[in-house]
Amino acid sequence: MTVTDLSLERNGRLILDKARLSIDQGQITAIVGPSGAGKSSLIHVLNGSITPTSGVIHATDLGPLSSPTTWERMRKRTGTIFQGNALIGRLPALDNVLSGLVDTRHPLSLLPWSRVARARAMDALRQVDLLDRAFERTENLSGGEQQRVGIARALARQPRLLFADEPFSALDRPLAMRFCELFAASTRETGRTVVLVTHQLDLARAFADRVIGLRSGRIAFDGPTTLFDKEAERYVFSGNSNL
Amino acid sequence: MTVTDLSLERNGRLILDKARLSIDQGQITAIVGPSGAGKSSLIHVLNGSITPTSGVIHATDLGPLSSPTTWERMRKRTGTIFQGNALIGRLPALDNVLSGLVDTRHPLSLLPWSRVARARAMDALRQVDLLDRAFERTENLSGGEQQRVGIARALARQPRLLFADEPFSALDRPLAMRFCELFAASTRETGRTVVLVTHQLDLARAFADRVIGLRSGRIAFDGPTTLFDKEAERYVFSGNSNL
Amino acid sequence: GFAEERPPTKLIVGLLPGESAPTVMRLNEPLRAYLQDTLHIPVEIVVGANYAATSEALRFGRIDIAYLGPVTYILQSKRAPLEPFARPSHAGVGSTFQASIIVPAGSAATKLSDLRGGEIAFGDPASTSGTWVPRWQLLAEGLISGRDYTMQVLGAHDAVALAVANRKVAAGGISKPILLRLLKEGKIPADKVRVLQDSPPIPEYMWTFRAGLDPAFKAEIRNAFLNLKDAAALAVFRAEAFVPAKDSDVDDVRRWVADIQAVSQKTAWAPK
Amino acid sequence: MNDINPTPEFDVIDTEWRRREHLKYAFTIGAALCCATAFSFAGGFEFSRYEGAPSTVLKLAADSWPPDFSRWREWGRPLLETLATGVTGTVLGAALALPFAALAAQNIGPSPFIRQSVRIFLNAIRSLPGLIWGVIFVAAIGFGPLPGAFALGVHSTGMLGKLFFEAMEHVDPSPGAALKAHGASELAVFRFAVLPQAVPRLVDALIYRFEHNLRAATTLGVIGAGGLGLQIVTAFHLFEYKEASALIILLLIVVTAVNLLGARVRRRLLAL
Amino acid sequence: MNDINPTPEFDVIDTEWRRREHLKYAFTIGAALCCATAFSFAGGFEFSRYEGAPSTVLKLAADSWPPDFSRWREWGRPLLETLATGVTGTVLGAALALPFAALAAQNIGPSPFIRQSVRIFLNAIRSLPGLIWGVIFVAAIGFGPLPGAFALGVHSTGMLGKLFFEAMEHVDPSPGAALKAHGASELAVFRFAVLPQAVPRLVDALIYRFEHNLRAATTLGVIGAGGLGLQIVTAFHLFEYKEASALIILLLIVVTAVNLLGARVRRRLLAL
Ligand SMILES: Nc1ncnc2c1ncn2[C@@H]1O[C@H](COP(=O)(O)OP(=O)(O)OP(=O)(O)O)[C@@H](O)[C@H]1O
Ligand SMILES: Nc1ncnc2c1ncn2[C@@H]1O[C@H](COP(=O)(O)OP(=O)(O)OP(=O)(O)O)[C@@H](O)[C@H]1O
Ligand SMILES: [Mg+2]
Ligand SMILES: [Mg+2]
Repeated sequence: MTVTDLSLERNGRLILDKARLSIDQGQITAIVGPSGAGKSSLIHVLNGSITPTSGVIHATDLGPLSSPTTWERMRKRTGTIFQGNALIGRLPALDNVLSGLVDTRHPLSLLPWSRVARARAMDALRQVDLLDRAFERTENLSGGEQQRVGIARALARQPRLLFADEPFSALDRPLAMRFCELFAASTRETGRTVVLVTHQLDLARAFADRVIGLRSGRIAFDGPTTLFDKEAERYVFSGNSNL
Repeated sequence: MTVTDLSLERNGRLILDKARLSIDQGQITAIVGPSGAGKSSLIHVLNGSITPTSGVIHATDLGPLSSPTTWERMRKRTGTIFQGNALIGRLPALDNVLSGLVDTRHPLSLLPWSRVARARAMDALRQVDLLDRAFERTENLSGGEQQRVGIARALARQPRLLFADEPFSALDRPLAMRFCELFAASTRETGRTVVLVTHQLDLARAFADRVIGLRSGRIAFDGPTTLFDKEAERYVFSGNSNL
Repeated sequence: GFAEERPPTKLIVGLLPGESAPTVMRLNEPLRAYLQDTLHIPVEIVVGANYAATSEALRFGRIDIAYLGPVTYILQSKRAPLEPFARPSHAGVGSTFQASIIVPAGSAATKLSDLRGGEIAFGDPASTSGTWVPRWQLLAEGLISGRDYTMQVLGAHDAVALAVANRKVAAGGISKPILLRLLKEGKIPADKVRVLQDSPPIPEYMWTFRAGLDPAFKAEIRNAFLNLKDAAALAVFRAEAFVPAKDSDVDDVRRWVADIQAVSQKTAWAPK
Repeated sequence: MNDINPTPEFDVIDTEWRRREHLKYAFTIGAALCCATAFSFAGGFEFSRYEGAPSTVLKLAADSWPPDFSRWREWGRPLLETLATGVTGTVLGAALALPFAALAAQNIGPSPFIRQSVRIFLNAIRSLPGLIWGVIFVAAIGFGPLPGAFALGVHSTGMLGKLFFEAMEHVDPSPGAALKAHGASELAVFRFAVLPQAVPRLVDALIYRFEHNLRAATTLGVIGAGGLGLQIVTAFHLFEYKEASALIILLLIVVTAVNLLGARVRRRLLAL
Repeated sequence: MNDINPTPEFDVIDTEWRRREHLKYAFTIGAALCCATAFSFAGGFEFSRYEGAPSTVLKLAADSWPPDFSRWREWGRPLLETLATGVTGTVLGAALALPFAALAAQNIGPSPFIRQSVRIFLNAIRSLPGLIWGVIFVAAIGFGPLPGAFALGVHSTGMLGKLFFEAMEHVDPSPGAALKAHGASELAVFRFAVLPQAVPRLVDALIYRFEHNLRAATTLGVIGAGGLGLQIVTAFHLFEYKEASALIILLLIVVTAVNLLGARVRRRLLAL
């Protein structure tokens, strides 16, 4: 996946400024940067939630993502963990996870979810240790538990490309480690591509193959993790983007 | 502030189980524990948002918080940073910060916010680097920016007792450090008491005077930070509380 | 307690519309101008399409005089000391009008008793010619609502005419002047409905004082109406003149209402 | 507070803050003036009109007391008719309103053109008063609860359509965006993200409208749709206030029961 | 999927899942049966009734075409009256509804007893049909737009009270909890957390009700409250369908304008 000259403006603010980056298949790419740098916006552009003001996104085997059909094929294979979770609070956790599989059924079908979908959703909930809370209203779960429901929704899709926007921000360290290892295993075993936005630089250093540093909407660093040293870090995080 | 035999049940789940702890004035107390352990619930009980099923909360100079009047006096001096922010998305950031000062004005007054309140709110926004976004709709801000608005709302109160529930989960490391230092300075200079819930154990170790470890609603560790070693950490986080 | 005895500074006249309200006001402009000239005080006409509103406004003194149908007057005069003082008199028939029971043109009915077992449509439940008189006509032939026919209350004369013309009911009760107007204006095709039976003459609507008006002022108003010669003002009421009216003028109607009530305690509306 | 060091930036923000505050006050005052103008045009400031108003209301209330339940046996069927009319009308309305609302909501509708057309269409069917829908359906399919149900159904489509699309527009967009990013079609976003979030409000609107329709039978009863409404209007037109108040209490009980039942259904079934 | 190893726990959850699914289906079927019963009781399955219905509707539509705007000069004042009545009624209703709603909402009201009492009170004033409120106010303060405005105001209080408290109950509780933890009183939570969140929906309800009130003048026109409503109903009763359709188009334009204006006010001023 390569992106050229991506710019994004929202409400008159320039949020991404001619970003140019590429994401390697079967690898973990970490996106880091100060708060408000535009990381979430970049993820939203990459997964097709927001149309950029300018710039082209090129998928390795689909070519430029310009038409609705190429986007549709792209979306089929991606899963996203959203910052802020984007869950429906009044629905049970299981239903929120199932909703990640919505592209597998006809939107008007009155049949219940298929066995396969149910099994996948339950398996995803099991992976995030929440199988016993499957029928709890999502809004009754703790912050970290809700985040894990969001993770489960993306995992249930068994995506070839996984976008994860601060997926561990509300999780304790052992859990975060476990998920990082899970991601790493899936890249190794199934060739999954993972794009991980995180403020936990040690995790990024430990698990990512490549680091992209964003600063005020511009790419401030792009290279293999080994090159992302203290100095690069200081450069990316120097000065708050808002000031 | 001391708490004895605090139990909390919600929707038939036992969430806090006879917790007994004390919080020292003028110190930073870190509360740590696995996701779903009951940390946020504890904060909600301590700041009076939830009435516990049983147990007594005792404030150092107010005595047992049993009557509405003692609670009211207690609340006057506390500020809370909520996990999940609890902001009103459609209001400007500044209004959300001002709402932290709502106990300083009559609820039916048609007058605008006082100069003092405005100055305090702006100062708080400045402290979180968001003064230039004062009139942005809060829902248009990035995850970390929203979290900082939540921090500013609590800071604007200049509270003697500050509850902070994962206040840095969406912030980058330098910002988190800055806030930790800010908290530490305020405890030193104004004798502020800080109760910090966090998953970032290194921050807890670096800044907290005391660590309380929660595990499945029970106190699994309570002692000075120096005693919270790797083994204590392993004990608190051993096994997910849900399984 | 309307013991107010001083002459009012303004006369408010209440009317029910046979046309749209501004039309009623425009048509009655000659009457209003005449009253204003004669009484030397401002006169205002208000139009309410609802019997209850107009007569309650009269009862509580929000209007000074109103043009009330016999049944409305009978019901309201039980609760407030109203005083009728004038009613229109028509060429040939005097101070009366008629109701009709109409059937669809193709109906096999030739007399009222043929309507037994059918659905019959009526107008407003408080209407003299749209409900009470036709019901009495049927009663006179031994037909009792709820037992011998089903009452359909449609709320307005035009709805009754339309329902009959469209064969939605076996028959309908309607004010004869309104039926004639609808036919004349082609609103209801003349070949769609047939009059089965006209009612006996019904005492005309009455101009009625509210309670508590100053007697001298009442006399002035009464005289103004009785001396009205203005053709344009009278034409609206299809009248030659206004003649004096008194409470006993509607005794016939009182008897009819009582007859209906006597048999209909169980089977239909029975005012107490 | 002496502990705050104002920076020059503070002044800029404070000025902007005051500008916004002034704008709000100006808007409030402007709106208040509009309202006062309307009120004065309606004659609300002619205080002499209020003289005697409280005593009139008290008198009318006294006339309605105690409620007269003596004819309760005859209310069973009208009550059932009202319920049947209300349920049918509401269900028809809701069933039609749901797809229209989906087309009209900003966050799901397929195109601005379709959205605006559907909104105007909904406005148009709302603009025809329920009474006129009633007359149309009576003309088309005859009397009884059915035309009433259809009239309510059509009118409810317009109303519920609006309430529904507003409820849909107010949902949190992020779960829908998440589904979309996962390849869900517009329709799937509607069904699996918008609808589940909107459902509590849709049920609120539905119960609200059901209640409204039960009471709307009051208006429709008059045009031949029957039900409790006809009873109330008839009692009222014949000045049988004691009986009217009894009927209204019955209606109140039904409405309250519907609300309680609705609240229970919401709690029980939607919590699943 | 062959990549999933079911654990015994899966079966437990799957069973529970199926139980819940069955419950939903059962509820849906039960509700559908209820509706079908009501529909059949209303006579909706007597298909013979629909014969000729389309042609009747078409005939009526044809009769209403083209709309006849020839009397537009006379509509200026009724239109103004309608607007004045609608604005006044809505504002009165909203001003009264707001405090009642605050008392009735589950998440702010002071006590369950007060909450339930206020709800029953709101139900009660809704249960009196608008028409009857109209008659009461005509009796109390005479004819004209003012009684109409008051009747709408009282009725709107009941309606808006319900819509308002529902909107208030649906807000996100967390900002309110935050204020409360910071020592805010119930009242302050209401003003600074509930109200700001509910405002877009309150405005929706207000516009909805304003629109409703503009049209409700149709009903109230009948009791002499004037306005466009009386024009429409009388035109309709006089079979002047072409004029009625012109008036309805006028009303549609006004209603659409109100909605557009409302949407703009919402976007502009509430975005501040
Ligand atoms: N209203 C509720 N009903 C039922 N269970 C609840 C409710 N609120 C919280 N819980 C449960 O109580 C437990 C503790 O929740 P709490 O939010 O205190 O956890 P936490 O320690 O803050 O976790 P995290 O680190 O994930 O935020 C969780 O398992 C949660 O699911
Ligand atoms: N709809 C919007 N209108 C205006 N500004 C926006 C909007 N959405 C985002 N922004 C701004 O764009 C910038 C980047 O936002 P984004 O959410 O991408 O940041 P981020 O890097 O994810 O930050 P964080 O680490 O805090 O989540 C922020 O300054 C934010 O305020
Ligand atoms: Mg972000
Ligand atoms: Mg928590």
